[in-house]
Amino acid sequence: MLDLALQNLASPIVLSFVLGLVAAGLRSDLSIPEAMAKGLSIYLLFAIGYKGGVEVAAAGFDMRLALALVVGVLLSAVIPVLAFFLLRVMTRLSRVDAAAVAGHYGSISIVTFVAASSLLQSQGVDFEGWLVAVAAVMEAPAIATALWLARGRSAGVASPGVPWREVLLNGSIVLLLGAFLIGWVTGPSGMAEVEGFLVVPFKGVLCLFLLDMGLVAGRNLLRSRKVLSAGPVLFALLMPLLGAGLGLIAGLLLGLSVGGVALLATLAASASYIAVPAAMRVALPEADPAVYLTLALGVTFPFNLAFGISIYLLAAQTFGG
Amino acid sequence: MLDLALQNLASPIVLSFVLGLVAAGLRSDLSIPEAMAKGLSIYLLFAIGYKGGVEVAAAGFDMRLALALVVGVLLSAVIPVLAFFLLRVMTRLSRVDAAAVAGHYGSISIVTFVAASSLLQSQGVDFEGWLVAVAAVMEAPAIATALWLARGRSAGVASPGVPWREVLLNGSIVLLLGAFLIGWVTGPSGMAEVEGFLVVPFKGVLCLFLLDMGLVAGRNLLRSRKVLSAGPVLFALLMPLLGAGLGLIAGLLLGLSVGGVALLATLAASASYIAVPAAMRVALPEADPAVYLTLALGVTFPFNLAFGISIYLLAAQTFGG
Amino acid sequence: MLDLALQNLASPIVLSFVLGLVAAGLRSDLSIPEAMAKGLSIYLLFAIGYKGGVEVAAAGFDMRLALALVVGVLLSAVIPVLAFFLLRVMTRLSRVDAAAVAGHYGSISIVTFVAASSLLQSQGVDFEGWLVAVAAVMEAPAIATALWLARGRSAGVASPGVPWREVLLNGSIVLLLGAFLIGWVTGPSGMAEVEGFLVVPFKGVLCLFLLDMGLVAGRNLLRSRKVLSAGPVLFALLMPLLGAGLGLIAGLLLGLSVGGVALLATLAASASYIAVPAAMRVALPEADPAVYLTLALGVTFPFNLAFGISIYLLAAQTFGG
Amino acid sequence: MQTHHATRIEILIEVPALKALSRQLDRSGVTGYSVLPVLAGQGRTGPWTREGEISAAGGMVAVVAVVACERAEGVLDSVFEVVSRHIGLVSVSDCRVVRPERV
Amino acid sequence: MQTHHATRIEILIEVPALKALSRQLDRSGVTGYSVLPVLAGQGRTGPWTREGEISAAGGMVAVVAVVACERAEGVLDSVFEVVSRHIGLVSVSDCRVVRPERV
Amino acid sequence: MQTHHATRIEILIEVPALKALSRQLDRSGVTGYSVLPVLAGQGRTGPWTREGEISAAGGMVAVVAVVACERAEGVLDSVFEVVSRHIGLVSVSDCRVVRPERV
Ligand SMILES: Nc1ncnc2c1ncn2[C@@H]1O[C@H](COP(=O)(O)O)[C@@H](O)[C@H]1O
Ligand SMILES: Nc1ncnc2c1ncn2[C@@H]1O[C@H](COP(=O)(O)O)[C@@H](O)[C@H]1O
Ligand SMILES: Nc1ncnc2c1ncn2[C@@H]1O[C@H](COP(=O)(O)O)[C@@H](O)[C@H]1O
Ligand code: NA
Ligand code: NA
Ligand code: NA
Repeated sequence: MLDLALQNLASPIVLSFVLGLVAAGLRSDLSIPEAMAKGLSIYLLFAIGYKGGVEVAAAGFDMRLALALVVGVLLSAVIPVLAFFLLRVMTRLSRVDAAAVAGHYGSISIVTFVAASSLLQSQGVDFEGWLVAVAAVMEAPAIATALWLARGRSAGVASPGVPWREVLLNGSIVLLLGAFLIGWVTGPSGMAEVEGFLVVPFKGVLCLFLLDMGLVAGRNLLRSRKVLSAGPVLFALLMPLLGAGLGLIAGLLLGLSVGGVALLATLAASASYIAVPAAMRVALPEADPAVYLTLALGVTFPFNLAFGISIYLLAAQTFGG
Repeated sequence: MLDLALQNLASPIVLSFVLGLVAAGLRSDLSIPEAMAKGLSIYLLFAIGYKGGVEVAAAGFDMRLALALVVGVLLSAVIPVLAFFLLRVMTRLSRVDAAAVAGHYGSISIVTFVAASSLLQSQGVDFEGWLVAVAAVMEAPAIATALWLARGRSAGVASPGVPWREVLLNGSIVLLLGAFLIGWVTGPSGMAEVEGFLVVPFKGVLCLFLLDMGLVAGRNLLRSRKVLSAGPVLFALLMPLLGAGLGLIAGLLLGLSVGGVALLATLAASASYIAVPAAMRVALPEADPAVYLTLALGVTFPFNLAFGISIYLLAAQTFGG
Repeated sequence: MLDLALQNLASPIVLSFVLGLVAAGLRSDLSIPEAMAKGLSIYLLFAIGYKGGVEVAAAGFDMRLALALVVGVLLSAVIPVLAFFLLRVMTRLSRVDAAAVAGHYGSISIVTFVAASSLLQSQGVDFEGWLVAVAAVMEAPAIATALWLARGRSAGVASPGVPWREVLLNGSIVLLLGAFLIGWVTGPSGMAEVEGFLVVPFKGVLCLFLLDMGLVAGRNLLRSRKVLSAGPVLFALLMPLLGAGLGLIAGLLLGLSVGGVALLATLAASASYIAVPAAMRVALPEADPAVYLTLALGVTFPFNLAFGISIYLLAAQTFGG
Repeated sequence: MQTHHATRIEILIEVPALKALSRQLDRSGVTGYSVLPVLAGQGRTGPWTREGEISAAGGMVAVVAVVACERAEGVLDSVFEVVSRHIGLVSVSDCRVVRPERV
Repeated sequence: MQTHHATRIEILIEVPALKALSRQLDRSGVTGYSVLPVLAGQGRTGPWTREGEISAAGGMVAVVAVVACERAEGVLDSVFEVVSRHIGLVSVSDCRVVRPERV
Repeated sequence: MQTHHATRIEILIEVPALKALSRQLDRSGVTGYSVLPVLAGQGRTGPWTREGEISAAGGMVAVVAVVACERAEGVLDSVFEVVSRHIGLVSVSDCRVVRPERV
């Protein structure tokens, strides 16, 4: 256990994130240009989607994929309800703020997913390649739940036209699913052509991206220090464990491999900091971004990266396999 | 035949373009930052130029290169005349619009060239590496012809000082020829040092670039739907075949290899969407960019990518070799 | 000697710089987007720092590292004094301008360092990996000396609050040292995970970066032609040789390997064009950037790249080993 | 050169609300507008910067529309419907344009 | 703080015409100008965006020049020679500057 | 829609001086400001461009602050302390804002 956690903590990926955090904490002017940060994230989404598709092509279609997609949608839609009640009990956040935060925890963080698959790989644990498609469908349903939770019984909050098209067709979902399909169609022979780009440099690119995430998370924490009280922070450490529990159970019921269970737990445990914040600014502008961004990106993401993914793997190994 | 076309259509390169088109069609907000798109194009130009130069260094200087440069300039200068007359017959475009469109078809699309060389490579067909230098010299002459065509007999269109220096020394020409010379000077031993960057990830980078081109072309088509009538679209499908015919004949006369003939046909068939549009905005601001950009980028480029290059290769194999 | 110099001149790295210079000289519109240039520089700093750290992990800690850090700080602090007196004798620059220029020569150019290590590598000459940490600590001390020199005896120049925190924690220092530490902690096994990104494409990325530096240096020279008189230019050619001499002596006293001596000489010989100019604009806004940027980037950098590093290696081979 | 009076409306607005604002402007009858990037800022909710941002949730843009004076009032009303729910600052100033048919 | 009257000229122009405009401004006797990027826009020819663009044919920039009032007329005439053939919008407004020698 | 008078301060300043200017603005009591990128420019010290730049030494930004009229004078004085030592241009113009509490 300690061994696994330490090995994960000493990986270049986690240390790059720490470097970003430290640089931000020291108020260094180190920064990654926005276009580069976006470029890195496009690369990661394309590569991870493509690899998932190639694995499906190699392993043959698996009926559990269809089932897992449904389960993913359900997890994403249900987790916010749990999160919302926890938040109402543990914190003094307003209904709208609590709903917005809850939405983030139903959705997923693809980088957490990638870091977990990296860990699995370095531990020699196999997993179902198509889980990346499950990740994609888990991005959006939580948003609907969040809006429903925010409305409450009262009509206090106007229900603006939520741009569902924008939410469902947001860039990261389209890219992930699109690359997945391309990988599926082209299969291992297509992979042979592009692996010099999508596989060879992958981990190193991930390091630079995590450096940037560390910088952004660190600056965010500095700015939002005052907003954070113990209640929300505790929630942001507890919620991923609860989410992971649900994901674990779902994974076991689906009959996934040990690695697959760990990854589904990771998805359920992770919180969105790209798609959901943007949707919340449009649909729930009353909610305070300082709260939800800081919890998702500043607390839960580092927790999952540093400790969570090791815990979820151990749990999967204990209960699964 | 069908086999080759299908194989080409199912390549990660073509599918990435299709993903971009589809994402744009669905009005997804997926987009590539401008700096990244430009960065990818700089990488591709540098890599393709460099590889061409290295091949010349490896194969030894070939007198046909000098001849092919002259032929390339002629093709670029003459094709617009053919295109112009076709446009005047097939469409109702004004003289100025027709001239501007014609200029695009004399010039070339380096990505089409790269996609064709990719196809040749995956089919195990060799070609002359120095054709990339021919591609570079084919960029600009068509612009002169287009301006001459636009002026017509009347003096209706003022002849502004065309910035020839800017046209001849535009970034993509300088980069392509410069990298070609560097590759030539450093040769295979230089290549050994840089191939981890210029060769290993090349095809994957090309996929991301084509994803961007699909997005740009798709958005362009959406915007310009109304501008497009059947005449211009038919022209944009017919013209590449005619251009390819001229390129094929030129390649056979030059005694190029089968792959070389296919590539020269591809160059002649392809239409510019980078250098020529910029030159036209300066020299012929009266011409409508919606027309020429849509035809070159939205119709001819996808046609060449999906079908054209397979056809030109088959034609080269039939008549050449 | 001539052999080594020629081999260096014909490397893809140097030729890419020349291509940039030529393109700028011809006033081509070739340009690298700012975000891409910054991205390339972040990549290079991260990769070079990481590699240095991995080498320390592999070779074991070396007490000379601690000593070399001290020597590096001293060199950086002392060289500006020498440069300042030379400038006052050789040129008519004002005290403030001379002090600002002097500061640049105490600090270092990491790309010159990288180009020199590339040359060593291609010549099969080993060096101490931790010299990259010495490079990092040599960035800032020269700035303090420059400000002290600028103040002079008179109180003519107000002494504004120098932002030491900003200077010491500037992005490139933090990134270089941070990556060095990460490399050290993760060691060769971490390197195995990321070398597909940090090692495989390294030299090619360096070429693109030098293309950009050639463009920037060339445009700078064009703009500043009139500012440059013989005195400052002579200084910018002489000073690197003197600096290299000091670095060489320091390296020999430290008992470095031949490659290490050559690299320390290169660091001492190189002039900053990133960290110091930014600091000077804040702390000595009266100094003319056209003078110091042109000398550091337009004269000394190309000189070191084309000739200097070969000379320093030969000197190290003659006096060391 | 003859110039004509017009009104310059400048709207600082967060990126996620840009689409809604664009739709509103298109409806409000302006002939055109331009979107300029904003790198960083400081406001009552503290400082922010675009650097390194991967989410579109943060960040602002400046939307500039030059409109005929008589239409300005209507455009402002229309814009305000969107802006009121979002972080944003609307400022208006007088200007003169060379080609009145373009505003 | 004492301020001095000046004129602020803002020119929205397509990127390919920027070189010609710069040359014209240099000749027209302005002491300086700044070029700001424009991300996206909407006009009579429809919407456009800079995202993903590989060609320099599309896209606009905003050129801002603060000039002494007495020179404004001449600069405008001069600018219009270039702009008239191109997509572009020229707007002019009054402002005050702190250092009159800089405009 | 009711609007209220305010003052728009636009400061063109080189990037290395931006931090000092921000600190000064924070102290001067403005409620907010926005930083816009500048791509290129031309001035008495010649032309410059941001393209390919790796150093932060070059390059300028435009800082825009909309402030209440009565505070403008104080902000200007305060800004000038920083700008005076640096390349920069400060221009001021009148505008109207929709939400006076935001300036
Ligand atoms: N008075 C102002 N002048 C210019 N920009 C402002 C002003 N107030 C707010 N902003 C911009 O709007 C953003 C959000 O403002 P706020 O909601 O006050 O935090 C700030 O970060 C600035 O970019
Ligand atoms: N009234 C306006 N205000 C601000 N920007 C405009 C205006 N009209 C046009 N533009 C800009 O100029 C571009 C071209 O305009 P147009 O030629 O009308 O299509 C638009 O896409 C906008 O970026
Ligand atoms: N009158 C002006 N209008 C707009 N921008 C200016 C003006 N004067 C100077 N600038 C900007 O400030 C930079 C430095 O100006 P200078 O110190 O005169 O070389 C220029 O390159 C422009 O970007
Ligand atoms: Na989740
Ligand atoms: Na052609
Ligand atoms: Na030095």
